[in-house]
Amino acid sequence: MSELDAFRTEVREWLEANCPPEMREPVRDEDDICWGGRKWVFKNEAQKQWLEACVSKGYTVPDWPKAYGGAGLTPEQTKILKQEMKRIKARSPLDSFGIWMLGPALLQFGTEEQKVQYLNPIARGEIRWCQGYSEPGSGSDLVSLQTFGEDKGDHWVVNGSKIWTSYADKADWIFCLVRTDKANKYQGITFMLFDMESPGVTTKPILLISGNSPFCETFFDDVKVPKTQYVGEINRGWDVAKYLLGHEREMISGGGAGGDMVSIGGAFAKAFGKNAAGELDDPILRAEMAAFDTDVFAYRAMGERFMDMWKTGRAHPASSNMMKYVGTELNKRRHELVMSGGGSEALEWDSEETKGGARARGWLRTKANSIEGGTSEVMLNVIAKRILDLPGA
Amino acid sequence: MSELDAFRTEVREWLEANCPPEMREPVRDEDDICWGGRKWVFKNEAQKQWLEACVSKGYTVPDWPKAYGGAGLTPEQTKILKQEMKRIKARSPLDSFGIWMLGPALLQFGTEEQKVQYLNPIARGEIRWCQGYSEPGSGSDLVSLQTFGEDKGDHWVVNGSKIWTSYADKADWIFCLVRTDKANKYQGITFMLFDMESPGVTTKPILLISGNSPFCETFFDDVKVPKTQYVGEINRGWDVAKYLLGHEREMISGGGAGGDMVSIGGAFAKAFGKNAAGELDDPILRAEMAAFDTDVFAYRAMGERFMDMWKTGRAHPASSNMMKYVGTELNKRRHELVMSGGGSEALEWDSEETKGGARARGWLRTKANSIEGGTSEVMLNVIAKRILDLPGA
Amino acid sequence: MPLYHNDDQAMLKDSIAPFVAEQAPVSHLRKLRDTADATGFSRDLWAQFTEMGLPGMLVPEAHGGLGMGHMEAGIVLEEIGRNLTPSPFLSTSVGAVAALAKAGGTQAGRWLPAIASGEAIIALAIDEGAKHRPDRISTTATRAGNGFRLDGKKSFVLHGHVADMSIVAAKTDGGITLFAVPKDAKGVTADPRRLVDSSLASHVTLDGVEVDADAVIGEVDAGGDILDALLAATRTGAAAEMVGVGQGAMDMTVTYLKERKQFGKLIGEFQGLQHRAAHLYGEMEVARAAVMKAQQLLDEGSEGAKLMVSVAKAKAGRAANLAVREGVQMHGGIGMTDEYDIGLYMKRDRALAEYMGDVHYHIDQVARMNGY
Amino acid sequence: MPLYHNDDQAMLKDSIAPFVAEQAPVSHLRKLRDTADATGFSRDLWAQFTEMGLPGMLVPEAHGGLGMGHMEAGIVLEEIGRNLTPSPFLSTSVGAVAALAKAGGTQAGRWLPAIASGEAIIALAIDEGAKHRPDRISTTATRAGNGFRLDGKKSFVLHGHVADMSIVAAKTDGGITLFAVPKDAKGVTADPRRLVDSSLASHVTLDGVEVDADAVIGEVDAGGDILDALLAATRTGAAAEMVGVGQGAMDMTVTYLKERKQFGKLIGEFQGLQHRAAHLYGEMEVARAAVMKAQQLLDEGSEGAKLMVSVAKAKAGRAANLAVREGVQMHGGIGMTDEYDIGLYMKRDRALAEYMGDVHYHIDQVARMNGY
Repeated sequence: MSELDAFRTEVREWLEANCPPEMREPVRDEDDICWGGRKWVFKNEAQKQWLEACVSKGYTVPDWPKAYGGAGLTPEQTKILKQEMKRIKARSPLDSFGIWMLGPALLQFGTEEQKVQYLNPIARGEIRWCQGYSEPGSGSDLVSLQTFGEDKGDHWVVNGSKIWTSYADKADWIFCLVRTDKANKYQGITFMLFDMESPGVTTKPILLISGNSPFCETFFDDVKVPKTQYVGEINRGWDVAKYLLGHEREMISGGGAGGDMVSIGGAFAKAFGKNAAGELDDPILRAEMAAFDTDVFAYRAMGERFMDMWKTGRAHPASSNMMKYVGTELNKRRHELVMSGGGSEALEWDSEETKGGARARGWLRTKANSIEGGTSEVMLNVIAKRILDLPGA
Repeated sequence: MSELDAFRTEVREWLEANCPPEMREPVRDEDDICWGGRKWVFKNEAQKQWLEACVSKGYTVPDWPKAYGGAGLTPEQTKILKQEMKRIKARSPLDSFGIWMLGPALLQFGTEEQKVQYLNPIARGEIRWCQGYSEPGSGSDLVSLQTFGEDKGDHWVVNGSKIWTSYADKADWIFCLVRTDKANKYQGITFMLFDMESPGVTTKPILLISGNSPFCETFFDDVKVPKTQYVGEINRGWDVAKYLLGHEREMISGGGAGGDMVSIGGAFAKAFGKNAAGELDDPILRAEMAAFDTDVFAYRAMGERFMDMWKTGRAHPASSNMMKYVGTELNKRRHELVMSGGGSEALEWDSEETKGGARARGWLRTKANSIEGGTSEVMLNVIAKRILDLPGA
Repeated sequence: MPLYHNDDQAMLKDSIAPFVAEQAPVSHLRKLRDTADATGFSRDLWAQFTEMGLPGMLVPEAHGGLGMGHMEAGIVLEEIGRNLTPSPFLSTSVGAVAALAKAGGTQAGRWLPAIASGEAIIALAIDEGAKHRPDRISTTATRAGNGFRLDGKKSFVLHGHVADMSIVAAKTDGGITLFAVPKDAKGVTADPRRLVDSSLASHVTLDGVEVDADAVIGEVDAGGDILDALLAATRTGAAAEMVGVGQGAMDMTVTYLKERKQFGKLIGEFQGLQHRAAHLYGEMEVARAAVMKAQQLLDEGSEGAKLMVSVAKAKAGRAANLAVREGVQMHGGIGMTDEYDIGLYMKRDRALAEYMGDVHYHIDQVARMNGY
Repeated sequence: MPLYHNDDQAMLKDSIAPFVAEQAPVSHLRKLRDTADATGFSRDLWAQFTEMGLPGMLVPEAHGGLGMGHMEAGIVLEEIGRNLTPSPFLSTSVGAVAALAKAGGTQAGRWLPAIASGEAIIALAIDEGAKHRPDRISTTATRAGNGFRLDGKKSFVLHGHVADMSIVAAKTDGGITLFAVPKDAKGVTADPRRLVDSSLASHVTLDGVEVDADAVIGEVDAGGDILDALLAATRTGAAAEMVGVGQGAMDMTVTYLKERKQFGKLIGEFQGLQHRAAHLYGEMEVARAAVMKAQQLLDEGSEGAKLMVSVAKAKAGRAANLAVREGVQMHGGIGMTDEYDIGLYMKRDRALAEYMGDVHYHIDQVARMNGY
């Protein structure tokens, strides 16, 4: 254990020296997140410094090999780094679909050449990626996708459209599922990579009920993609996609696992005041908040258990679906309670006091949790089939 | 209105004169219910007096025609009679599957001869009926029943078995669904009537988790049934059964409609004591009881609305399924709360103080509510198909 | 009275439903929203309401209204809910009318005819904090000169910035007193906020507002009963509107289930969704019955009305919340887009659920009224 | 420590699971029940437990036990739950051991070895009314002669009528004190009641019971912490047992879904049931993780254990309740018969849910521990 202790000390000192104080403030909104990319404009000097410091140590992707821009840390070391960052409330130096999604896919399915070529710019925050999976007609039935790449010898010509491409209007490259064999539903899809500045690519933001537009519709009109730019095998992109969907779920659901045990009732107790018995002074809401806290604290334990088991190969492959289902349903419930706790003030949509309706917009945003990355209904189908082995599921 | 007012006065006076004081006490348990029948032994003189008084006025079945043993009351008059009985907390003079189920079927499908022959003894509590629908292999899929009546010219010879026949061991006659055409699933069932003392009929009580045995398995071994003893048409018994299922649901669900607005929280407040704010001193249980009371009071309103609409032909024919679903699920929830309210005392199974575990047994009994008379799942299927018109439902 | 619409009420519904659907469908709300309308509703539409006599539905005939009941007002409110129509109907024609009619006297004589003729918009200044706590009013009315001086802050005052008069609940020496505070009263500032459902509700500040003695609605210190009447009417009305919102969301969703295909099937064929839709149908029916019962008891002046009003507001809140949540979820991704209407139902539902006491408040009231 | 069973724990599970399933399956409970067994468990089975060292799992090695932790005890309890095995393991080997080990001293020296050797059955006399309210103990212990005189009534005392010693919580001048009251103490009457799950729990009356000064477990007036240790251990153990009950019910039900046909299909093919089964699976997994976390924190002696224990008891209560309710419903009519085991799971679950604080109690504790 003393080696790990030494590592902890080293990390702690490094963080102390390199994490600017501004980067230890809680993230207030979307603007405080560093996404990187060719078009990135740092919000302030501290954000830049913090990213550069982490890049230099490989700490944007600490468990990736050094050759790909990581720090080559063991799982134990990675955990320590995360604990220490959490301890000083350090912000994430870099958020990125490249790190969360494409990276793991390349590490699993990529050639050595691809890993070197694509992973390093991801680790350095130089290239920002977006994901092209869903299509207007597909939805939960992802594999019914129609975007087609016509084989032209050394390249494909891609036509079609994608929907729910997160930040496609801000991304540099896209990883994208494209049908390359119309005769074969599952084994007729290729996992392609291409530059969003390729001729024929256009994007159109989608206005959401929250008033924000983090997603786009993305259109491909005769987009030329060299036949070197794919992951895995041609026509076997579905394998990569499935792997990544599991990863995405792990991410979405695991998100809560390391979080603080913040009590929603505790957070609102001050606003409501307490009665003589020290109880939050809205008895029914208190009961609902307490029931919710109970569920969340239990879920956090499951998050920890899930991560522990996942990392050591003990988890059922489909258990990420269960995590995603339970976690997203809980998060929706949380925000219903936050709105109730906030009362009429939380209804305000653009007032200064409410930071432009932050609570209302956040509440509406959570409604997508149980839709994106596989709907709750699909998660339940998967659990029924793959874990419970129910017939015909 | 004055005619109805006069009727109310008349009823009130009659009840005052004819309903014995013992029959105005709340029903404590099964033993206080009068079921009638050939084997019936009155529990006391008051029970006998009360039944006889009601029979003489036709008040066991007030809305049936006088020729069949009823009082020939209009719906308005029937309502007034019920209100007045409720006012003095009069017990039901006679509970009977003949009144609730066979009667309505005969009124709808029976010949004049059958009505006279069967309804009068029902109204007078002379013949106790049981119902033979479910079979061990059928369950929710009622129409898959296998009990077979072989055509022998002037009679059938019935072989097979029924399950969940309520009080079959105490009943005099059975109304029973029997397959008479194996080639035709829906149009191959006949709604037969026969004496439980017919040779070849045996019954075996089913011990339930509540420790009680209100149901039996009933076996038919070459039972001879004259070809006059059926309702509706031969091979068209399914029409009668469907009609009756609707009626049964109406009964099961409508049961709560006329009940008092008894608050579960109010009933337990004394046992728990109250805090300084006057709240039942178990805050989370209080919240659940209050949420339940809210749902129940709302449901009672629906019960009233449903009955008002049903009687005037305004209700959707499938709305009794919805009433049954909501009502039985609520009743199960109520008994979960009753058990929580009763704490460890309510767990006692045979102690004197708990009247032989009345609460625990009652709680377990309610679990059948959402199974008998059509499961909750079947109810939801029917609502989806017949009310919401969803495809393939 | 049977618990369904009688022939007159059914006729009323038959005329109101197409009227609102044609004149003020969801696109009407979108237009007001997208043009950043500063009134909070369309005065043209209100004029049309007036032509039909709607603003004065509950106003006694003696004051120029139609003398109808809450059951009738509920018919209008359900259609307002179903179409998400922005309208001062609930505060002006239901809440304010209930208070003024109960109180009688000068203010009733002055405002009821003006409401009936469509000339007056009335706001209800009851809440003070972010949650509805009408039993804890801290706005004060102190005797000053010939009348009173009002000081305090009010919140969630729908139409407060445009109302011709606001009904203000204030503490007086011996109880609660309601005041009719006219638009131009000195010391009143209304700071309108755009809410999630695009409606406008004001934070109202009363800073030494001087009103005459006859501004009192009813009697001094005896405002409790009048406030109760106002609250019962407004809550029941909000519940009726929520039934409309929930029903609109449910109908839209059931229709979608019959159109959208996934995995080669209409999604309405999946039993998982069928059962949830059927469950929702049951909840909505229960809510509808509870609301009608509350309306009926209010119209009868029954003792039991207060309990049933809380039941109705809570149950309608639960059922409509389920309807909009299931609606968005069953619509999937497109349900999250501003382009589709289902999200607008979710927003309106949230605002109505909070208005005049949320689910938690009213469930708590049910417990209290039952002695626990 | 990772939150899964390590190799030693997995080995323990691999030996315990078949042992309990073979020696004490549900038929074992049925036999005790149908023969109206008056002990409440099988002493033969307890002897077999003893051969495996189970009664002393948590007893420190110095006192002749195995010195294991709550995670290990939980493995045994889960199997006890899955097989509905009647056993004094929870009260004796978990609750009593936790209290005695925490207290140390004379009583620990006397009883811990006896527990480890399988000789002593211990009962926990905490509750007084029908609900668990350990903060409102009214049983009194007053100084008398060399020791104390105990007066009061206790309820829901599992194994109280056969226990060699009962741990009694009583009020003393300066706080709570725990006493070891031996079986034969004068003035103690245990009135055993058959519960819904066929277990026997006593109403215990303490009528001027005189005990020596050394009957005190730990120190006088300082029983609060020891009681807390007892409660934390017993609650966590009951939660682990409920996970077993819920899991057993769920497994049985999922198997049934794959066997029973209706409408020409296996009922497990119906998506309505699939989704509910999958939801139940998630709830059970969450409950399991919460219980393991509570066990881990207790074993670590962590400050956060108390909160997690309440979370675990409440969550296991909710999940197992869902499992048995769905179990009976999905079994349909046969689920209601005594012949099928699923109903027995419902009964055991109810008793465990109530024991040492029900869902409502522990959710309330979660709120209190979080300051609201």
